[in-house]
Amino acid sequence: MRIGYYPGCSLLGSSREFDESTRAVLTALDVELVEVPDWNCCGASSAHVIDHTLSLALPARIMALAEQAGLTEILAPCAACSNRLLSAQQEIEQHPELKAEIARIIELPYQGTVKIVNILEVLDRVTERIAVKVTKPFAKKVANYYGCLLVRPPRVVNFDRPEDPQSMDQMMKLVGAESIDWPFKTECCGAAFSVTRTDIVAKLSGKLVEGAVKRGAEAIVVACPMCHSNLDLRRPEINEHLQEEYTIPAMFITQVIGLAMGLDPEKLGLQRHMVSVEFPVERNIPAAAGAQA
Amino acid sequence: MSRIGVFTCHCGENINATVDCAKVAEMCMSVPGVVHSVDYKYMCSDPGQRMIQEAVAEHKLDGVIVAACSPRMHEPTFRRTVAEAGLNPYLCEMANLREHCSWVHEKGQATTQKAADLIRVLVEKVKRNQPLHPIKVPVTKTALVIGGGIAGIQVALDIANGGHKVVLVEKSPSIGGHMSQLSETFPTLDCSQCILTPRMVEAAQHPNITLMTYSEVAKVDGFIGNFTVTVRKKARKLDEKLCTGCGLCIQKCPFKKIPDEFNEGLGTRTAIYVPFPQAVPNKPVIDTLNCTFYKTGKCKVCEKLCPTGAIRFEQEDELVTLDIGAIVLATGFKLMKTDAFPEYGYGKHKDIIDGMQFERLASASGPTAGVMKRPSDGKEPETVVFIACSGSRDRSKGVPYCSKICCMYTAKHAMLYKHKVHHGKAYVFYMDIRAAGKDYDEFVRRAIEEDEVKYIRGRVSRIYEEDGKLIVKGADTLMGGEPVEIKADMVVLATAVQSNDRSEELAQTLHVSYDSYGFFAEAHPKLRPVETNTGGIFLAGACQAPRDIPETVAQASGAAAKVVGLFSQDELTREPIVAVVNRQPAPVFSYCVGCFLCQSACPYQAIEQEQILARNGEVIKTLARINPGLCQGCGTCVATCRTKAIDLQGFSNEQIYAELMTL
Amino acid sequence: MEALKQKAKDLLERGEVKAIVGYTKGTGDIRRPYFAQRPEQVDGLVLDEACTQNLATYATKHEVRHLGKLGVVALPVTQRALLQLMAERQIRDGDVIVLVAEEGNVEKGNVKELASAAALEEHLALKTDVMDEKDQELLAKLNAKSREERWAFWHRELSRCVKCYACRNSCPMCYCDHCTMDCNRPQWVPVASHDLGNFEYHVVRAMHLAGRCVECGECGRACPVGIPVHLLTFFAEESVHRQFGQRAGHSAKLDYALSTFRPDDKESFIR
Amino acid sequence: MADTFELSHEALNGLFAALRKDGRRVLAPVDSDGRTELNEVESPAQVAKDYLQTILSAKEVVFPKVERLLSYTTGPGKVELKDPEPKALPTVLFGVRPCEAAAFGALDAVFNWDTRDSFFNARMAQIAVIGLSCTKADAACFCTTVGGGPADTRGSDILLSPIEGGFLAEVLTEKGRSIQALAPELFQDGRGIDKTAVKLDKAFDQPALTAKLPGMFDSALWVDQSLRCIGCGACAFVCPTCVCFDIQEEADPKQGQRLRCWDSCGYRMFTLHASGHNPREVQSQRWRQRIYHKFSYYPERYGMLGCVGCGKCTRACPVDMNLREHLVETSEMKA
Amino acid sequence: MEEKFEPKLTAFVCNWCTYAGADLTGTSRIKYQSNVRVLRVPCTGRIDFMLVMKAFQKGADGVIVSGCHPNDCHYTSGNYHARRRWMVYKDLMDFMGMDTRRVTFSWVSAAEGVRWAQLVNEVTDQVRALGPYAEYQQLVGAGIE
Repeated sequence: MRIGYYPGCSLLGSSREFDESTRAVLTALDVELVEVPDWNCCGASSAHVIDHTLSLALPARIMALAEQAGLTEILAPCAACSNRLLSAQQEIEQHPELKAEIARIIELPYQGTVKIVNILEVLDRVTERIAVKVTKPFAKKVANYYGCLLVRPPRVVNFDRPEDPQSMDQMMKLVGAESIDWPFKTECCGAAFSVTRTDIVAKLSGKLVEGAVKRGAEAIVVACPMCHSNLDLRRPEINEHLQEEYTIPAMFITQVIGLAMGLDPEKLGLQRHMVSVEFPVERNIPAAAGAQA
Repeated sequence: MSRIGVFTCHCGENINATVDCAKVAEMCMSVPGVVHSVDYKYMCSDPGQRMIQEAVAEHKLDGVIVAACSPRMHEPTFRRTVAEAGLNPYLCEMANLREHCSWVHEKGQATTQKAADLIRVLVEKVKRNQPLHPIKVPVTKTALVIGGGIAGIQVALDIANGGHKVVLVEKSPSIGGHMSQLSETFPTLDCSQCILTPRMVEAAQHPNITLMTYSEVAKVDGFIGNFTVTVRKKARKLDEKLCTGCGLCIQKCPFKKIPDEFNEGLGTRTAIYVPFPQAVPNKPVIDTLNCTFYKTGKCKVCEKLCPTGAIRFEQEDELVTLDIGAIVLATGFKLMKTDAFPEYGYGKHKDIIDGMQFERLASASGPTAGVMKRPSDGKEPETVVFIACSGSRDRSKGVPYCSKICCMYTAKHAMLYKHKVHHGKAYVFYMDIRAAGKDYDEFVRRAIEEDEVKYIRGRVSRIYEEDGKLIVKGADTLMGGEPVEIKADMVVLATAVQSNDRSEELAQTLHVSYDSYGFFAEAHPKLRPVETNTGGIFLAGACQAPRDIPETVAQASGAAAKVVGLFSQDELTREPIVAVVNRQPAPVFSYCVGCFLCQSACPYQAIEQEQILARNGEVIKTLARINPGLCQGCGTCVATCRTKAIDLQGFSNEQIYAELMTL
Repeated sequence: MEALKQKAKDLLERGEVKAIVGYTKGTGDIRRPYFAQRPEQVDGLVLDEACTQNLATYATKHEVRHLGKLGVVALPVTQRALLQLMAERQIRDGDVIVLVAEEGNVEKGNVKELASAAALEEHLALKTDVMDEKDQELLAKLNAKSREERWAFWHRELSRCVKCYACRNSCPMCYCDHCTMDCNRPQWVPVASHDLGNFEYHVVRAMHLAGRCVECGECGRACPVGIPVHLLTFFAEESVHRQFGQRAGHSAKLDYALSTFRPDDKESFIR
Repeated sequence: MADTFELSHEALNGLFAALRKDGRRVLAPVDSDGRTELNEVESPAQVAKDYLQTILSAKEVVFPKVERLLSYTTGPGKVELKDPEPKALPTVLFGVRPCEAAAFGALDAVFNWDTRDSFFNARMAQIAVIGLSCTKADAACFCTTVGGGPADTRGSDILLSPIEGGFLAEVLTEKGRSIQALAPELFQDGRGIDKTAVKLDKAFDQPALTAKLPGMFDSALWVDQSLRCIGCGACAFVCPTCVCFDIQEEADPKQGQRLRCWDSCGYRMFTLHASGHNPREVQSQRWRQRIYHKFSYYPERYGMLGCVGCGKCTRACPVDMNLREHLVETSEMKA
Repeated sequence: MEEKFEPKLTAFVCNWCTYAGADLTGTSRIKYQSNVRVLRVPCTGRIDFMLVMKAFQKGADGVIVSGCHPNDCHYTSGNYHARRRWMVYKDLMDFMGMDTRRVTFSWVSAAEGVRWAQLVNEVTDQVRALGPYAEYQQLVGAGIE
């Protein structure tokens, strides 16, 4: 399978491990990723609040480039990116008069024919391949955290159940993990406040971490860079706020699958996490092994 | 040569403003066949109508065209007018100059021309109009009421008291419906059963009412005044005549663990059971799905114990055919279940219940005898959250409409709870409070002010369990969207009112139309709210739309009045707009070749066989014949007939063809 | 051949039928309808590849019906037509005895006698009805044309029609005593065979055969001026089959697509 | 006695040109997708090669299948009549077979036996017939039996008979001579050349048949013969002598027109009375009518036959009602 | 100078839905173009395909056929039968080379006054753009000597 790939800024910076694990896992599953040539920022967090046309032009350029490169689909692992691309595509589709205008701005022909897919959709197509490749089942209790942008707003993403999504849970089942029943699947983590208002992040993400631990989760699985930063990068603030020492790791779904498929943790970028992901390397940490018993 | 009169109405300025009525009248004079053409300010006024009548006499008119408003508005008026002048009413047609011309086009030559065209076309039609005579059909003065809730009971009583026979069909073993499940009723807080049960008994004992409980309508044929209805009497597995309702069988039934429908699953019942103590008739049924005998072939305890030997294990469903003159639909509603809400945990939390379940908890006859105990552990709930509009006014749940009764019963629930648990805390999340109705708003105020129910304007985004509590997360939009989080012991969802199960199916059986939510459609939203578009079939209660008890009862009486009105005549007269199969001289007899391809096209099964017999009795030809009683005049058969043997009176081939040729 | 003659002879001798409707040698190589009413007349019967006419037409012709019960030598299309006629109550089950030659070839196969609708249905169930390839091509060719070309084609072809009604009268399904064409109050279709009259006539014919046409092509063969009128009814029938899945002439139970419906009938053009 | 000339193939080209130059349209049998029909042509090259006959007969030129007799418009209280001059163009019918040429006589007999039909006559006056002798015949032909022949001159203004290198042209009438006069140089002296045509034996004794028909009215023969007849009008419409027509009014509240349309005695409706009674209730009566009309009533009223033995009806019939064969059969019956 | 072409539209509408809908357009005082002439029939089931043919014969440049939405038929199923009839008829029209763009089938309910106005305007503009249906008029009067 050959598919367009749009990493976006996070996957080059704060969430390199998402990029690494995605590439690692998909390559292992014979999915060829073709990076969109000369891609640009999708405008995610800020563009749409500053300049509406810009917020359409930025994603449009990315899609136009993909079209030029003869791609029919773009995988945007970052939930914010895929959400932006989708919203822009749909708005332009609904207002044909915009098309010409946008094309003029981006100085590229724009059809709007490329399909935007998120990481779960791509993984879902190769479940059989994953199934056969699982060598070290990820026998852990996990809390699947979808966050907001992956499944909402339904009218834009039109993916999974907005209130109680299941796609991750199924994927986890596939790799041998047990998804705990917790109500925070789509609760807010504080997202874009990651930098500006860490106190809010601490409060909101705190609930998630606390909830996950209380319900016996051993890992929080995410599919969005921002969720991840808040749950991982902001863990000190969280623990500070809760007066606790929560060590439960936050992992990208691609990393979990990668581990289950027996890929090298390094290649999956596990070492980059703030909250260390220790349990998988059982052999050399008996303590951790005991911890699971 | 025809002698047609054309009467152009100004309708004040409504028509004259954009159409030059005088000009139109003048233009019409030159249409062949028109011998008289005038315009006047208000044709429908007395002088206007008199003008027409005088013209009919003076000019010996054999056709009249009133060019005014929509025929759907005034056709009956003017047909009456000409009839009084001695002209057959069906020789009068209306040209729709107002709705279809003056109101929708700009003033000008084109519009005036169109007005004239509309009339010219009708002139050619009227030239070919035939005098028609109303069709008389007998009326069977027995009503069928489907549904034994308060709506059905009320309809039945009113019709019965009007002196006509009624058959009341109820699918469950007892009449009473949802109202019998309620604890108290708003806005008076009087006990529901106390006011309902007397009515149930009255209905049961009324000489004019035949109860058919545990029965369903299987088939409906015929038409207004002359329906043939087949009712399936489900086997109670018991001889109702012998059963005294002593209840011994119920006490002794070994299998007691069946979730009790009447208590909304909060209690249990036995395999042989009556839904509730005050059931009417108070005769049990055997639930064959759960009865030990039907599962294992052994037991029969009830049979052994029954003092009158009334149990009949071998009893089968029975089909009863009834001759019915009018049908009233009173099949009620159902509540959306709590499992429709992922964000509220798919109904997996025992303590998240719906309104009807709360009614049972609060009811003295309920599983807790009216004591407030939460389902999960029977503890008294300290904090209860009520969520209004659960599913209602929410497109994502597919129910955009307002369920109407929730605001009121939620207030009632909160109140009842506070009355039972004085120290308890009651919260209500709402969107708007819709308390329009006599003493309704006062009632809600009382809940808020006297019973100190905390009303929070906002939606609940999520409910989850934590440390044995239900965490209710919402927002208070009157406090700037401040997030609210309540640790509750029980949550009551005022879930949406939905059309009852299988109502579409029933609608199709009866040929009545229904909306996209399965509620039966009234003939006119304002002016014919208790009638359906199918003659002789009426509506009462929540099967048409969400309703509360007072409205339901009022509508029920309305429907009853319609039925009694219909029954007040021995014959009812129907529009002669029906299809007919032509007859021709022998040896053809009719253009009909008897292929009967039209038969399946008729929505009313109105097409029968007719045989042409020779003197010696042998069949010369078999033709189609249309039963004028059944035919509703849609004309589908006419378009289907290859030989043009069928024609539709009032919209005949010749008429429509002539109209076309004029265009 | 002998088998057929023998069977026919028996039926006549036993008085089971009053006449056998079959084929006999006609002008040149053509075969023409033949009516054997006396046992000795069966010698005139012929059945070979040259026999094409759909004899079901005679099952509803008054003069023929008056002979009494008929035995009909039936090609597959004739069999279908007879079933459809039963569905449309023009002949009663048992009114005709159907004689079919296995594989249409009497020389090797023997002759089957089908006395009931059920037997006929069963026999037909074995056959998959394939429209003559030539006609399939013609239809495909026309469909491939542009709308304007189709208009030009039919306008030209139909303008040659002389309204002799050979197509109608030769059609087994055109049994109406009083055809739409004969209606004069109102005069739905002009009697005159001018362009309008011709065009309307053929539209009516096609519409009236939609869902009823057994695709024997008799109308096309009958046309003296050689207009491929059968393509119209074929198309209409195929349109019905494509859209509603129903087919004429497969059952003696009426299943007429245009007086039945499914609430979920799929169309794409109604706004 | 007609003058006979020789007309070469090239000369024929010249003749066509001359005719068109003279403002006459030339109608001739042409082949349109295997169907031989009468159409306007510019040169002999367009004329169908060795055709037997056209499907329809030449009668449609003088008696069209639909002909406007009058038209009118209605206004308030008045009707304006307009009787259209039949737009009869000067026309030369080329390649008409002798049988069809002869048929014009039968048409004329009907259209002029009592009231003179101005429409027919106007068209008749405009046509000239260049006949073409038959070099072949088929199983339907029986012209010789009904007083005609493959090289019969009746009805032709000029009759051409194929000979080596061209035609032998017999100029028979004034109209013929006026054509010749357009290009006399093309007509070479042809005296002494004898014309060749197909030989066709008589099929039955026509006078005898005509004589016995009146006595056969109730014969069962008609029933037997017509059992397979499906009652369409193909035979009548292709027939060069059938003249039955129907008058149709096509009108709406504003205008109308009156049309003369071909009709056929083969139709059930042809004789259906408003009462429902039908003097020719069954097909055998209609079939009998057709034969009697041509072989009994025609001779009786006009002293000529109503059939020219062209065999068109037989070729057109969907159920192979072979007129010749049935006539033979009839004449063999003992009265 | 030749005047600008105004299309002639004939509409066959059922009494209970579309006719009532058109009434509503009136009562709501919504304006639309005046080219259309409405013929009222009880039900779309009544509309013989020949009526459409006749409309074209009489020079209609466009035809509208409209009735109750599926499920809403006053006669419960007339419109379903009509729908099937149109499905075949439209197919055949196209096969015979008639211009199917000139027939508009639609469902307009008694509540859709606005929709009726839109429909009429759309169709009027569309047919105006298509120009007169001269092609079909070729048939009228042709083939008469």
